[in-house]
Order: sequence, then C-alpha cells, then structure tokens
Amino acid sequence: MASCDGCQLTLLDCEDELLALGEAVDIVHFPEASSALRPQGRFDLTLVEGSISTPEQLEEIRHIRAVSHALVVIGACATSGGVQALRNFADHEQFMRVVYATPSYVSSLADSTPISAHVPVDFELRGCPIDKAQLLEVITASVVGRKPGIPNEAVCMECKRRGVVCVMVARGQTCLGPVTHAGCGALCPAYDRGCYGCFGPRESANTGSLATWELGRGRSKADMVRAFRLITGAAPAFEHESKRHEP
Amino acid sequence: MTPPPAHWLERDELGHLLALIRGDGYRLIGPTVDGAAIIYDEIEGVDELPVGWTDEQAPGRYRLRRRDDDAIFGFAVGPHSWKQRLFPAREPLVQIRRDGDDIRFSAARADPPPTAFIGVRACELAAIELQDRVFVRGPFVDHRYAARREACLIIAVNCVEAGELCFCASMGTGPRVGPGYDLCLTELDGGFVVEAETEAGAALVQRLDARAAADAELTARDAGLDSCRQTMGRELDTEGLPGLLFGNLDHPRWTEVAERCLACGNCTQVCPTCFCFDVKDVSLLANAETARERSWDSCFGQDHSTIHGAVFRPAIADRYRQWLTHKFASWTSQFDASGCVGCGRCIAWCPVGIDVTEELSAIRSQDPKPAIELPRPQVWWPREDDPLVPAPARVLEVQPETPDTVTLVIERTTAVREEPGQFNMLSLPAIGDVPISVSGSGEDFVEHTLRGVGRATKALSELRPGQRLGVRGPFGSRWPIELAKDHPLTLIAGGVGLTPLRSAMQQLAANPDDYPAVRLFYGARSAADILYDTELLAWDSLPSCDVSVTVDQASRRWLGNIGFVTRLLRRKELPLDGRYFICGPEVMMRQVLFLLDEAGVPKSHRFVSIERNMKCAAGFCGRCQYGPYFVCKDGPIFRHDHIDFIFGQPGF
Amino acid sequence: MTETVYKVDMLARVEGEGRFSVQVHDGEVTGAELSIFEAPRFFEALLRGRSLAEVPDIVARICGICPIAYQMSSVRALESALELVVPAEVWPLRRLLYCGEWIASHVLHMFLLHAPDYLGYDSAIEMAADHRELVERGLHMKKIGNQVIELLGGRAIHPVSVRVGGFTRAPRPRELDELRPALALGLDQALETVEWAAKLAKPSQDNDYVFVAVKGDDYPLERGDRLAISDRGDIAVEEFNEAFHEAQVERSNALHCRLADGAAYLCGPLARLNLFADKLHPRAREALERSELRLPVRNPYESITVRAIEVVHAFAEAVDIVAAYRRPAQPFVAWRPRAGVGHGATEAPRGLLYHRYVVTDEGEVAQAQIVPPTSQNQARIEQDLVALVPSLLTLPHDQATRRCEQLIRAYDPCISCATHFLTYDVEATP
Amino acid sequence: MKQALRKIRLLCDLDDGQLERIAAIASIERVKTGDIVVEEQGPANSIRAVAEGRVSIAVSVPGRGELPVCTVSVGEILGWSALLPQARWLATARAVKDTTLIVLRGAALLDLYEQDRELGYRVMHRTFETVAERLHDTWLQLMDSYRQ
Repeated sequence: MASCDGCQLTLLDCEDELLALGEAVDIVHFPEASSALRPQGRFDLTLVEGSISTPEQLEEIRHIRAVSHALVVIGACATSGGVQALRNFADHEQFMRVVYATPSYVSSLADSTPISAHVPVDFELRGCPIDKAQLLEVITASVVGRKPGIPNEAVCMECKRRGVVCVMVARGQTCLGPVTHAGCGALCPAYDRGCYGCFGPRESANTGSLATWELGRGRSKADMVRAFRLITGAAPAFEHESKRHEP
Repeated sequence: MTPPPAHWLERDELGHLLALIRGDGYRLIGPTVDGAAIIYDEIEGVDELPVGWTDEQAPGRYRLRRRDDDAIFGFAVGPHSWKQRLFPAREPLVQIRRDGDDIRFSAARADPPPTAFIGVRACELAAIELQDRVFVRGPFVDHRYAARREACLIIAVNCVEAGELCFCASMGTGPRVGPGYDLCLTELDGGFVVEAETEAGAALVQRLDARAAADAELTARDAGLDSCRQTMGRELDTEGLPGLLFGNLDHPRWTEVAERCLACGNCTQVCPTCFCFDVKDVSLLANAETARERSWDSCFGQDHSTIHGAVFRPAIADRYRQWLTHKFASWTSQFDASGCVGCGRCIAWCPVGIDVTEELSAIRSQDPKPAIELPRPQVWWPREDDPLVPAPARVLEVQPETPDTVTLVIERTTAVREEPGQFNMLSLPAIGDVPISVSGSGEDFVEHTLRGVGRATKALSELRPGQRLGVRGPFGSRWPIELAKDHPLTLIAGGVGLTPLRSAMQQLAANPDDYPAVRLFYGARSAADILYDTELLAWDSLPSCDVSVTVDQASRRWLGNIGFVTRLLRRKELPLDGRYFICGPEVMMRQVLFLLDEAGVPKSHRFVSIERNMKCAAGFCGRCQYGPYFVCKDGPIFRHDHIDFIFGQPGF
Repeated sequence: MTETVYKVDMLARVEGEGRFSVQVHDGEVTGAELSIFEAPRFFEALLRGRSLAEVPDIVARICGICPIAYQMSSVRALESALELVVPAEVWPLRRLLYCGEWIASHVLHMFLLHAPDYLGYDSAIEMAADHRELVERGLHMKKIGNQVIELLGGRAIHPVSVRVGGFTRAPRPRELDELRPALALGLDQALETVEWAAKLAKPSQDNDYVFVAVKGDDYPLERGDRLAISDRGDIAVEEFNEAFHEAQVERSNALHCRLADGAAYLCGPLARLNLFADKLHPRAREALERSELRLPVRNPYESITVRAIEVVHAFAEAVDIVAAYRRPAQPFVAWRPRAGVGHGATEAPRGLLYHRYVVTDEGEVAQAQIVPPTSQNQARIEQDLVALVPSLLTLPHDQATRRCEQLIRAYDPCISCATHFLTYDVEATP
Repeated sequence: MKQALRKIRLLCDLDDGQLERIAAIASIERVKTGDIVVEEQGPANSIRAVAEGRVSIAVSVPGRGELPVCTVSVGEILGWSALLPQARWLATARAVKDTTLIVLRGAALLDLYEQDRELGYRVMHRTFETVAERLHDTWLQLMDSYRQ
C-alpha cells in the first residue's frame, strides 16, 4: 500500500535471519524480493505495509483480508495512515494541485487511513519503520502459535532500561516518549533528541498533560500542533491533541 | 558498641584508594559526567569523577552546573541508581534447549566480576538493603541478584549537602550512611573522613596513607551531616502513612494527580527500590534455543495488571495509586519497611514534575478518612532451590475432561509434595510459563487440569504422553483443611475453579472421621463443561460428602440444577460455625461472599482463591501484587477478612 | 502483420510498485512505457508550513532504501538557505553515514534484487539454495553498511541523528573503533565482489548517454556545489531548474525529468564513474583496473560491476574516516531562522538527488522541490527499452520479457522515491 | 398440609392462623419425571411450590425447542404469573424428577390477600424477594462468567 517500502525492507535487513526465515516459512508473495509472485490462494500469515490512500488499494486490502488467515499490518502507514496522512488535515484538492500539474491523472483518496479502518486486522506492529527484532518476534509468534511479545508500554521504559538520560528533564527538550508506544528502543533520546512519535500513541497516552507541561515551559501552541502532527499525526490520540492547539 | 575508628585521608589519596581497589581486581563503577547528567558508569580513576560539578534539581528538571570549588562528591543523586548494577534492566534467566521431545532448562548464571561501587549515598545503601529484602530474604533467593550482591564492594559517601529534592531524613535513611558499607567517606575541605565497617574496608585503610581522624575533623563531619539534615529540600510526614493510604483508596486526589500523570513509568524506573519485572521467552522461529529473559517492568504499564485479557488497572488513577500505595504502604506489609528511601529521583525525573511528597501530604491534609490496619509482614522459611528454573517433566498421561479441558498427569520432579490449593508454573519453550493449580497428586505424579483457551494453555493442553514440559513449584498457600476439622465444611467452585478444590476434596473424602460433613457446590457453564463427573458422583455417594452441581446453560436432556451457583446456596443452610472454601471467577466469588454476609458467616471462616497476573511466582517480579500481598507467595488462598479491604475494589 | 507486447504488471525486485510495457508492431517498437502506480504521497505539499528543523525527519520517509540521501540533500539545501557554515568535523561523519547507505543499498540491489537475473533465479532466497556463500557474503556486507548507519543514526531505516547544522549526537571514538574489524572484512568482501560481478555474463549494449552527477572535491557523494553534465560542461546546483525540466505524464504517478532541451540523461553509478573515475579511492581504482572495465562504460548491464566498485569505494572511505575520527565537542552548529532559498544536491545510491526549499524568516518551509534520481532516469529507461527490444524479437516471449526486466533493474529504479514530486509548472493555486 | 406449607419460603413469615387459611386453598399435585406442570401460553391460574423433587422452567425457542433457563427446587415457588391479571404462562415447567407440588389457586390467593391485608403483604413481600433473587441470578447466569 502507500509507504516508503522501509518496513518491507526491514525484512531484508534481517541479514542474520533471512535465510533461516526462508527455510522456516514458505514466502509466497514478496515483490520486493522475488519475482515469483503468487498472489493467489490462501495465506497463513499476510504482512501488509502501507496505508490505504487510493481506491484500488481499498479494493485490494479487502481481497487480501478475505484470503488471509492472519493479517498483520506493519508500520506507521498501515497502523495510523503514516506521514502521508498529514494530508488528512489539509484540503486534498489543493494538495493534488501543489504536486501534480494535472491532478486528474492521479488516482487518490482524500484521506490516508490505516488498514484497520477498512478491514479487521489481527495484529498491528507499530513503527516508522518497524523494528527488526519485533518483526521477527511477530513472525516467530505466528509460527510457534502464541501471542506476539510486543510490550504495550511507553518509550520511557525502554529509555530507562537503556540507561539514557531523560532529554525532557535534563535538556529541556520536547519529547513524545511518555505518550508514545515503545518498540524503537528509545532511539531518539539515546541520540540526544526528543522522541517524535514514530510508533504512534501508546494506550493511556496522556497527551493533554504533556502538552500542558510543555506550554508551561514556553513552547507555543504551534509547537504542540507540530509535535503531535508528524509521522503518526493521524492516530486518534495525537490527532485529538494537535487539534486542541490549532489556532 | 564502640564506633569504628575513623581515619583521615588527604584529598589526593582518593586516587590511591581507587587504584588499590582496582589492583585488587575490582572494576570500578562510579559517578561520572555524561552529556547532561551525572550517571554511574565504569570509571578508571578520580579524573572521571564529577570533580567540580553539581546538579540543580527541581520537579521535572535536572541541570548540571559547575561548582565554585573542586568538590568530588558535591552533587546529589542522578538518574542512575545501583539497581542497574545489581538487578540489570534486562537479563537472561533460563536457557532452554529443545531436542525432539526432550527439553533442557539451565539457569543463566550471573558470574559477576568483583565490582566496587564508588560513592554510594546513604539513601542508596538503604535502597540496596531494601532490594535485598525482595531478592534474598525469602522465601526464595534470586541467585543472580545474590551473586552480584556478593561480588560488590561498597564505598559509601556521607552527604554534607542536601539536594533540593532530598528527603532521606524524613524516611530515616540518611544523610548518615547506615550499615552495609565497606568504607564510608565524608568529603571535607582538603580530604575525607574514612570509616570502615568491614574487614575488607579496614584492610584497604591499612594500605592507605591515612592517619586517625582528628576530633576537629569528626566534628566537621557531624556538622556537615547536621547541616545537610537541616537543609533537606523536601520533607514528608510518614506517621501512619500505610494505614492512611489504604484507608483513602477513594480519595479525590488520585483522580486529580491522574490528570497530570503520564503513566510513563519513569518514576518506577529511576526508583532505586522498584523491582517489578516481566519475563519473556525470546526465540527465533521454531529454533531449538530459547532464552527466557526478564526486563524491568512498571505498574504504570497496562500489561502489568493484565490477565486473560482483563485489565485490572485500566485507568491512570489506578496505576498511580498502585505505585504510591505500594511504595509507601504495601512495602511495610511485604518487607517490613517503607519502599521509599527519600532520594527524590521520582520527583526530578518525572517528565511533568509530579512530587510524591506533595501528593502524599495532599492526601493527608484534604479530608482524609481514618487509617486502617494493614497486615504485618510474614516471616519466611528460606528455600534454597532456584525458583525460576523449571525442571523437565514427562507427561505420563493426558485425560480429556471436557472438549477444551484436559488433565495432564506428569511425573513429579520435586521432593516437596504439593498441598491442595498450591500451584506449579508449567512451561514450554518459546511460549513461556503459566501458573496452573495442582488438581491432584500422588507419590510420583502431579495432576494439572487446564483449559486450553490462552495460547500457553492451549499449547500445554495439546501435549501428548511422553512429551516433556517444564515444571517449577510448588508455590503458594494452601487450603487450610485442618481448620475445618470438627466443623461443617462447604466448598464452592465455579468453572475451572474446581481444579484446586479437587485435591482438597480428595483428602477430605479420604478422611471422613475428621471431616464428616463436607458439601461441594459446583457451578459449570453447561453439562459438557462439568469436570471430574465420575469423581463428583463418587464423592456424592459417600455419607460424609454431599455434592450439588448446577449449570448456567442446559439442554432439555439435563435433569440437574440450572442456574448460577448462588441459586444452589440460597436453598441451603449456611452454618455459622462452618468453614467455606471458594474458588471461581472473581464475580462468582463476590456473589457467594455477599450471600455468606447475609447469612452472617464470619469472614474469618471463609477462604478464597485469588488469581492475578503472575510471572515469577517467587515473590520477585511484583506483577501479582494484590494490595499488600503477593498472590504468588501470600496467596493464592486468602482468608476473606485478610483481603476484605481490597477484595472487589476497582484497581486491585 | 505481427503485434508483440512485452509487459510486466507488477515489477518485482524493485522498490515500490510499477509496471512496464513495450509494444512492437511489425518489428518496430511503437511504444515503451515504464509506469509507476505507487500511490502518491504528496511530500512537497505536506512540507509546507513545517518547521525546517523537521524536514530531515519528514523527507527520510520518502524512501526506506535511501533515507539518508534525502536527509543529506535536505540539510544541504536548508543550510544553504540559512547560509550556515557547518563545522568541519561534521563532514566526515556525514560522508561516513552516507557510505553506510551506499553499501547497504548497493549490496541490497546487487545481491538480493539484481543478481538473480544474471544467475537465473526468482529471488535471492531461492538463489541461496545453490549459492549460499554468495548470498551470505552479500548479506554480511549489507549488514556492515547497516551497522554504520545504526551507529551514527540509531537505526538503518530513517535514522534519527541528522539535523540541520550537523548531528544530534556524535559517536564516541570507542564506538566507531568497534566498526573497524567489520569494515576491513567488508572491504575484502567488496573487492571479491567486484571480481565476481565483472565475470558475470552480460548482454552487450552500448548506449549513448548524457551523464549527470554532483561535482565537488571528492568522488561525488555528500557534497558538491556544481553539477557535471557530460559533453555540456557543468552548472551550479542553483541552476538546476534552468538546466533540467520536470513534467508530468498521464500514465505515471511520477514526474519525468529531462534536460532543458528535451534530451534524456542518466544519473547514478554509471554517470558517477564515467565522470569522476579519477576521484575514486585508490582501493576502488585498483578494483576498477582489475575488473577490466573500460571507460566509458556505456552498457547498462555493467552497472552491477560499477556498483561493486562503488561499494569498495564506500568501504575504503569508511575505513579512512573511522581511523581519522576525533569526536567534536558539539556535533552541530546552532542556527536562527531567516528567510531564504536553498539548493542541495547529493548522490543517492541511484544518482543525483536535488532539493530546493524556500524558507520564511520564521523558519517555516514555504516551498519544497525534490527531484529524485529515478524520475530523472525514467525517460532514459524507456529510451533504452526502445533500443533493446528489436534485438529480442527472436527470443521466446518470456525470455525477452525477462531481459526487459533485467534492464530496468540495472537502473535500480526506486519507485517509492519517484512518486510525489513537485513540478514548477504549478497550475495557479487558489 | 400445614407442615408442608411451613417449608415454603414464600410463607415463612405467616402465623398459624394465616397458614391455615392458606392450607384451605392449597392442594397437592404429584407429577412424574418429564411431565409438564404448566405449559407456555396456557392460562396462568395457580402459583405452585415445590414440596419434593425439582421442576425446570423452559422457554420455547423456534427451531431449538424448549430451552431450560432455571430449575426450581424444594421450598421454592414457580408460577407467579398467576398473581397477575388475566395472565398466561410465560414458560413451560416440567418435572425433572418425580415431584410433589403444592398448588395455590391464584384467584383464591388474591381473595385471601384482600381479606387479610397483613397476610397479603407478607406473602407478596416474599414473592417480590423471590422475583428479585431470580432476576439477579439470571444476570449472573447471562454473564457466562466461566468462559474466561
């Protein structure tokens, strides 16, 4: 679907495990890696990357759902609409004109939406991009027959386990870590910058309190709109928060 | 007892001390400046210590600042604590290897190098001592923690300056370093007063160029400690705090703080005493090798209290209250001390600056309800075996009970005979382990009845005779059968809640002289879901036992009772001197207890079995906490009056 | 009268979603189309109004294969808009990061996407059954490339440390030192790879290309203020829109870019090597010489060998940079917003990547233009198909189709990148 | 009869005189396992109490036949519909054991309530209690709590 292909690439980035994976499961349709395409038939596990942003994709995902035993959607695009869902906040017509001289050549839906907005999904693996180890865990869980061990917690938990010094407290930076789903391993704080929400909101994301704190230490409302409206800005909790600060 | 002799160490001699320790084969972990904070990391000498640095702290704020002098320990505590060294954020517990039907479990041994902790503050040493209570003081010993603890040499430092967020004086943990150190330094102008508490410490002093401390130096030390005590940035009234908190579980402040709290878990992670962890099996595809790992967890996460898809602490208010009541109240029942040492880390490193001292004083000052009495800590008999490593056991037999329930008969792996009501942790590689109550046992076998509904139980229920699984246990409390001697005894079971009562029933039925009047009321979903039907009939036929069964759903062919188990009880006499054992879904137990209330049966005569999220089963991981209890070691069987104040209370 | 159509509706082993078709009428090619149906994602539009500090994070998402290229071109363009002088210590780190991407991307393409064409497999996983060592060598080199990126940027895809003015964090020397053994091993493997690639049997073709690449002091990569155009001299990066012209075509969601005079041109490894072989790292030059490849290289099927040479170059540079590394006290220069227009061009693995931004005095993006290599090469790919197809007419249909695919893959087209770009022919916006 | 009535929870608050008056309108009914006691849709004329045995109460579900929803045991009553004006049975009651029932005609019982308001109050109070308990038990049954 609509994406940068980075999440599929994550599978190819499993350099140490790729060949074992190829032996353990029968990969039947993976256009990025193989020209033996077998999109027909029924699948035990289907991984889908990307958001739904064209009428054709909408049709395709319904078909995929129908032929898949388990549908696991991977990445921020597939789970929240992705960065391209920023267009959901703008006038679509105008967007088309900005990019394409003749918009009528291009087929596109007004909004970029997550897969779960259209068909039931069995598991959502978050991230922009997804984490390699988590991807392998989801596949392993599917092979072994158990629930994927993907912790449902804040980025802060990974940050602290890693021993990183909090950038909010010690550097005064804005960081979405406390309201963002873990999985990246707290990369940004480890690189001395605030989290920008690639994995989308966690459950119980108290975005309101975080925004209040940031406003209280001199950030502007426009800063808050930008902070919550980025890679996963169309995820409901972030969308709601960014709208609260719109002029 | 005379105080240990104090020595005086010139400032320049500190390097010598560190060199000596290194020379003795220790690696040094100490404070060092890293980017934006003073952290604890491996150091080589004095140069890497934060000489001339201090920290400014406020709620949600920490900044490094240069000092006017070149003090070495002139700062308060930072984001790291010694917990990271003794109880690492991630660590393998068990290596599991599958070879056909054979499974081998081996402990991932911590083989810690000798490590010297440089600059341990009073509050931090108190925190280490508190974690000792969790991990080594019973009933089980966490061998990994214990090995690291053994391998450490503690060079403590007295605080002569208080931080803005410090309140160790209120918690009684500082600023003077308490027992448990090898050496303790007090930094004064030009050098250190050095006190040794252990032989290792004293031996180090011997090898240094140190002289006996002069009175003036000791006076200066005491003055520094005094001034520190007096300038503590925070204060906390701890008087009767545990009872106060549990008496105010519905205080409006919980909702108020929940609006600010991010439930991010930072407070628990920086806390030097918080010990909760999660356990996961890490494997690749269907590989033969699986690593069972633990990693720090927090009661602020949803998974912490989730069991069978039910979330026991859905709201942030529930989670904050869980944390604060645990830290300042439950700890006292569990470990005979407050869980807070007053270091102030949770205040500084809360991203939105929530201050526990403020929250606690708000609860105390805003219309509090009366305090209640909390249970006293238990004394545990230590058990030497490693509770986290399963033993492989062969499945001897698999008896189908109902379409989704089987009884696994497995070979006994332990010398300890399970008691009715206790449970074992059953595990499969790559899938993990789950608590399953013992439904029966014999000389050389144990029986577990389980419903294959979750992924782990499903995998377990698909085992075949001859295959192996991992077993650790037995764990937990038991049905107090002996208390029922000479009293009518009523067992009330719902669904698979019958399984832990089955082994009790077997004993009761076998001893009619002691237990002449036993009644069993059992509610099942449908006729097809009734467990142990032949045994039920057999028990019913005994003069000493009376069995009644009811189902929720029936077809016309069913000629027995239909209706919830409470309908059975309503028709029966509920003797006041009787004893009652109840096990089933919590909603069922609640309804049964209401009926017993109506009948006037004393709470002390009723025993219930509680189920909560359980990972380690040995009292380490904190996940099965139930108010002041751990379900794994204080439970699963509780006397009703002991848990009355939290039973059915949302958020517990 | 015969009518033959070669077409593939879902191009595999390329990045993103595209198709091609070639129509032949009585032995004469009447049409060749590479069309891209990857859904548009409107990056230029959604950059408008964003803070310029956010641009590197946003543009990385254009492509999962070469996010660093996007980050590098964007920070170059924005720094030029801000007239910011980046500290000297930052440049080697940027080049090192980019080397990581070149290694990962080139190796991915060579071993996992392109090699199966030469050896007759559908995928590298299948190929591994017969050529395990080869595939493992590829995966190993790719892993090292990714390790370089991960070390500097946190993760291999969409790294997090690139910022306008430098890096959010510079690694400790100790961390970089840990890369040394892997880089040395990678360099050896890259040298072997050149020999392997050079020996692959390749169809012959000789195309008359116009080559375009960034021109700077070194072999084209992360910086260069001019663009070299073969046979036509060079231009300043700022003159991009005068020298090149982007247009939309009906069949595709990607814009086509040509020289102002309408000629198709080529950017990417072939262009870089032909224009700047003299600037190759000595180790790469040796490899070039040993490969017996003769300049100019005008056979697109040889691009697999050229990529292998560039991988040697990237490893060799990385080794040098790590050896000379000193940790900067502060890995970035701070900036204040000011209004301006900035241009930046760097060499993505697939070729020239041009960014242009108009920023306001509040530090917001007013306009963004991004021209990725694949949209520049698209016209050239179609032209090559037209040239190739007459020679395929005697082959069985499926073999001929495969040859077309192989040709397209030789360009390593990155379709995710190619979509969603802004033309200057913007119709009046309301 | 009085002895039998004493065991019925519905009547447990009544004094001897009141019980006698009830006994006067009561009759005994014996049914065999499987016999229908009352049938859905039939005119609801009597309230019954189980003196011995057990009766199941079932609702007809098209396509699935009678679906038993609860059982009534010794001391409990069934058929409170008989106390409603012009009522019909809402469910079928069937003996699942050989059962002895005490039958109280609805009209006669209502007359008694009119004559002796105190008796009426006491019995209706217990009737209400039974209805409330049964409703509550039904909720619990509906929760399907053993599924977890």
